[in-house]
Amino acid sequence: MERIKLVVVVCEDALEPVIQPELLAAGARGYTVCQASGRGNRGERDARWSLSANIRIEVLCNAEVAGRIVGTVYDKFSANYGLVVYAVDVEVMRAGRF
Amino acid sequence: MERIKLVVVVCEDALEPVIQPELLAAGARGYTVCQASGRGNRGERDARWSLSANIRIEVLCNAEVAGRIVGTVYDKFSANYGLVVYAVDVEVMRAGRF
Amino acid sequence: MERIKLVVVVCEDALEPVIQPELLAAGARGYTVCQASGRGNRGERDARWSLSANIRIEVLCNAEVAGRIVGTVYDKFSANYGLVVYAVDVEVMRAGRF
Amino acid sequence: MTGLDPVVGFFALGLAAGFLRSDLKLSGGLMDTLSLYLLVAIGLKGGMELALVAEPGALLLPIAIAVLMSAGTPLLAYPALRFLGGLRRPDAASIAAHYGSVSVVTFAVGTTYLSGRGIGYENYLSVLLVFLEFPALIIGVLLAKGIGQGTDWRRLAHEVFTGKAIVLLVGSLAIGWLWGKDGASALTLFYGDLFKGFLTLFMLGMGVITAARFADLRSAGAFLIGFGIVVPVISAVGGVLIGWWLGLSIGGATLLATLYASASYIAAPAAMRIAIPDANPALSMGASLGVTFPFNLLLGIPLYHAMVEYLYRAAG
Amino acid sequence: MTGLDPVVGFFALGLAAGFLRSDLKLSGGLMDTLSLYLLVAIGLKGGMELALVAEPGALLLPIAIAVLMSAGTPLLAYPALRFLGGLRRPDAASIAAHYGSVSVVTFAVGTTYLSGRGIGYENYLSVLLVFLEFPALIIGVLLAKGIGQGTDWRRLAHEVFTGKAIVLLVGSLAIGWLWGKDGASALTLFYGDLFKGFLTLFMLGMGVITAARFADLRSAGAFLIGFGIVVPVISAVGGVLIGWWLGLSIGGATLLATLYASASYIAAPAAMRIAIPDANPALSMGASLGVTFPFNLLLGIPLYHAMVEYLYRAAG
Amino acid sequence: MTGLDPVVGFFALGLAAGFLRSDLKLSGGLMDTLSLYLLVAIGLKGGMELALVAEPGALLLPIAIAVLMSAGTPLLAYPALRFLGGLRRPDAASIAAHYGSVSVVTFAVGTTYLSGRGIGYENYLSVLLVFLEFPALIIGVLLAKGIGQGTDWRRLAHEVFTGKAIVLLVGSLAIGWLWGKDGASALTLFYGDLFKGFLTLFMLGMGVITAARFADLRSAGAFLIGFGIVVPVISAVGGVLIGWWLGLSIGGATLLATLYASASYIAAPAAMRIAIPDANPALSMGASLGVTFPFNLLLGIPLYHAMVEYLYRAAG
Ligand SMILES: Nc1ncnc2c1ncn2[C@@H]1O[C@H](COP(=O)(O)O)[C@@H](O)[C@H]1O
Ligand SMILES: Nc1ncnc2c1ncn2[C@@H]1O[C@H](COP(=O)(O)O)[C@@H](O)[C@H]1O
Ligand SMILES: Nc1ncnc2c1ncn2[C@@H]1O[C@H](COP(=O)(O)O)[C@@H](O)[C@H]1O
Ligand code: NA
Ligand code: NA
Ligand code: NA
Repeated sequence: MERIKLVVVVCEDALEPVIQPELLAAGARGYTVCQASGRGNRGERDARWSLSANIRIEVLCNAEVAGRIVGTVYDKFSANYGLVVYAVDVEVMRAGRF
Repeated sequence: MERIKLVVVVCEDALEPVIQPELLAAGARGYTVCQASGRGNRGERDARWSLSANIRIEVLCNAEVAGRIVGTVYDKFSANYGLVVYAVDVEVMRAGRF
Repeated sequence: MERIKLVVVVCEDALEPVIQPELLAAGARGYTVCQASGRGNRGERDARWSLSANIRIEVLCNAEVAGRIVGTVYDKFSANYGLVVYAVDVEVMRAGRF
Repeated sequence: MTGLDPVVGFFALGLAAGFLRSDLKLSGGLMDTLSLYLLVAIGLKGGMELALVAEPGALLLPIAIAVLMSAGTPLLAYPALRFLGGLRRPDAASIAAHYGSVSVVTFAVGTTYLSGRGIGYENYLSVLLVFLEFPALIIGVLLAKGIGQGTDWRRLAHEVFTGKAIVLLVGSLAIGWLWGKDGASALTLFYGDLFKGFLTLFMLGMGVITAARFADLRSAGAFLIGFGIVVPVISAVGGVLIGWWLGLSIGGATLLATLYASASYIAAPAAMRIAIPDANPALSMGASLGVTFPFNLLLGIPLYHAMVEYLYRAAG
Repeated sequence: MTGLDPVVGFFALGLAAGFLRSDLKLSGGLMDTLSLYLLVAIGLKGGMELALVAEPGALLLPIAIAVLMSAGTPLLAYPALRFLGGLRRPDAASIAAHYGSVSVVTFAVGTTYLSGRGIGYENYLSVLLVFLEFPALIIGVLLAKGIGQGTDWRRLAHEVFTGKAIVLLVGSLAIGWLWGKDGASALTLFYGDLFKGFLTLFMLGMGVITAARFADLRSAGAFLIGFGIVVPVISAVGGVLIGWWLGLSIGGATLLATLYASASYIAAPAAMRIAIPDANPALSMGASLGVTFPFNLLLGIPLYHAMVEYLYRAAG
Repeated sequence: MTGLDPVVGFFALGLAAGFLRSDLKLSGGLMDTLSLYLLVAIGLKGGMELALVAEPGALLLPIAIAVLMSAGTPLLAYPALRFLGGLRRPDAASIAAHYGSVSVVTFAVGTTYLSGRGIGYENYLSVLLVFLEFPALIIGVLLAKGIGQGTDWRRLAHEVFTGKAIVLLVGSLAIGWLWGKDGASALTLFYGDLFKGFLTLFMLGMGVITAARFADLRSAGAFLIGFGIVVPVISAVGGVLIGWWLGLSIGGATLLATLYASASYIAAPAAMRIAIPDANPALSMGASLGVTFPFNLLLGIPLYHAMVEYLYRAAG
């Protein structure tokens, strides 16, 4: 098993079509998306309504891409959108494919 | 990037209105919730029916709050409810906001 | 708090009935499932349709079971199915139950 | 197949699919939508017909009596569970609350049963449905904890009175009443004529869910299985007598008996899960959904109808 | 309760449930399904009735005029927001876009209001609905950024013209038109007679969502609350006059006024969130959903109707 | 637009939305609900009309023959795929299974096409639908693996016979049969008159999904595109001849040809994904959903109808 990075982005559902090309442009080869609700500085987002729904995106990638994703996402979107990003070290088989 | 904690709670959907105030009281500034199903000691929870559905809550917070959340949630709910809690180290930008 | 492993499997929804017995056979005592969509080598899986939906399964288990799960899942399914598996170190209370 | 309604056939189909481990499942979202629809439809119907009643005030007394007497079910069930069944106090209290409250779908099947036979009933029974939902929940908590022993009564009252079943029933009853049959006539196609169709889908889903609850029955054991048949029948006898005493029609008394006999599996489980956390939900759900719900559908309703007919003929 | 339609009762019930913090909620999936249905039903109806019009070409001019004049709302709203309200440029532009666009559900309630009173209206107003949705969105972006200042106009055009509301309205309008009333007659039960029933469920959900948006009102403040009432009334006056000038019937002019007065809360928020990222969505949603939507339902539509009747009587 | 049914218009609208990359999407939950509804409605209708047949036993022979002959499609398709198309064995077997099985929605559109023209058909064709679903799935696995080569036949049998399509069709057929038209008459509004409305929504969603599958066509290549048109037409010829030989009416033979020509995209993909894991699902779905489904809707059904009319006129 080799160590790579998992980057998780939680953001407004409205960002979905904008953020996915961004991830690929930063070098991600894939991602996994779950629907979510939540609460943060901008109050409750209860997902009862598409404008109050969040998504949670996970990307497995190498450290370089991870750094680029965190940077881009943060710079481009965190001023105007509800958004949280974090990174974790994980172990995978065949790390080369990510 | 700075290190903080991610605490994940998987529990019965019925606990949702009870557990969220608990998290905020323990010092969490936000959380993200996904719908889930699962299996554990109490058998299968297939989410076909609100009483057999689970939720998966993630909280980004500092180590102190993390400890408090794990403790409270464990003490208050683990005796009577299906529940799993774990914590991971993660890296974020601007850790101060969590 | 004690250290154990969290294994995450993202795969096609169609695998759900096949993969769950596999996890239990490998020694898992439980798991948590979320619905997901995603993108990878096999293109976009947009979850609009059961055949293009993914699931995300998390299993808390000890290192030995984790190794077995990653191995089996990888060997049995990765050739024919869209699939991603990773493992993380996490902390839990009462690690013995997992 | 004149004895049963086709909606029961859909329940049986769902059961069969569950037992065969078919991949048939109705999503949680669909079941929620269907139960929303059923609650609104029942409330609206009650309200519209209430609007036709000359003196709604005259209904207060029979409703009050019927609600008061409904406390008989949990007060009877609790000692049986505790002392005959040997159950722990929280479990006995929670199960008693389930059986004291009512099942909206069993009520709906009851009305379908009656209208399939052309038997009328008093329209205010849907109003009664609303008031029968919650008293048992409060009795259950009292049985579990006694008075004043650290229960968060405010939270409980909130849970009970703002639960979605109560809000939808009361609200749509009010809408039906305020606008009456004329104002809301454009809704009778959707909420009236389609009712049975939507009910078939809900029953299909209930069948699948009930099949999954059969595993709980094992943990419930033989006592609870017997309990899930005997207590409804006894409660139904009470319902028949009270219906007769209140001067209800044959259909009305049958429905009142059905309500008394039915056990809640929507409002009660949700409220009890929070209010009596140390009660094991597998026991209450195994009994109410695994035994009593199918029993009432298949045998109970026709039996209660027969009881009413017998009494009314005997009493002249 | 002859003044209001029962669908408004369902909105009130949803509001009440929200304010009582009931656990009643309509899932996102259900709300999406209902809005899909409403859009298709409105488009189909417009298309089927368009098929009956002898010379559809003759409608081009009135439609073009009504669309052109609809630009009045955002161009009036923007300076008011910016200079009277002291709002930031992106916020003022985004809110102006919301008020310049239209609300499909307010339109639906308007048609329900009219048909409940037996008042007819020109069928091509559903066609108009389509063309009133998007110009304001483009005006909003122009107001926010000026021309050529780095806006991704291709993306915006794509967002606006392929948004699901436009696609469904235009597409089902075309289907209704191509097949006409006869070809599509098997659909009038589903999309026509059941319309009001589905609308009640949607209104219930809108009530719950609106209650949740009341918190946004606090951040919006008193100015926006006043704005959310005054601007729709002024826009409606414009709609009444243009309807009269175009020779619309009383029902038609009332609907045109309702469209001008309504503020978008589906197409506009989604488009503005991407096109003007630095606008605060709590302000626009608080005003359009928290103030204008309920105002139009409860008071606006009857008021606009009265205005039309007054003008038409006065003008002979 | 007399040639096509409006439901085809909704499919085209969905396709257009998909190709325009609109954000229109029907959630997975909605598509599941709609397909549940369609399966129950088709089953119920077949069952109710079966209840009117004097001697249901007499249907056994024609059903058996039609089912037996349906094995022609996969046995014809497999060598074509393998030797003309040069496909790998698992891919050829899986695609053959898809084409041997049937599409419930193509059948539904066929019945809509016929009833739009006032053409009757034998009611037991819905029964046939049930029996045409699964044999090809078993043939497909046999073609892929031979006999006894380590296939988990028990699991496969379970997959096939308890798949939700089969369970719902068989179950609702039984309900329709047991209760007959009278007993289930309260359901004909919901499952009969509304059928076409629900079908339009499903077709809209199918259009969106089909558009997304067009990318798969590229990986499928020219051979599979041709295959997806030629094989259905050949199978339809077989269906026409067998229908004629069995003495079916014009409508009945058209529907039988439509069934033979249709390719599964619900039951087969799910079963093949597990039973033949090394088959590439993009190939089978690209052909069945990307080519054959739209071909049958737009051209196939009218063509098969014309073929039947020609044969019946020629044969006197
Ligand atoms: N401390 C946190 N832990 C986990 N998720 C969070 C946290 N804070 C915010 N979020 C998620 O990020 C979304 C946007 O956050 P915010 O911009 O702070 O409102 C919220 O709706 C949550 O889903
Ligand atoms: N080993 C495990 N790994 C991941 N999730 C688990 C595990 N055990 C339990 N869970 C989750 O926690 C819920 C309650 O667990 P339990 O109380 O053991 O039935 C289950 O329904 C699962 O969703
Ligand atoms: N780099 C990645 N990061 C996160 N999830 C991924 C990644 N690659 C693939 N996946 C997930 O795994 C599924 C199957 O991947 P694949 O077989 O590469 O198409 C995708 O649909 C995604 O949900
Ligand atoms: Na009861
Ligand atoms: Na407007
Ligand atoms: Na076929």
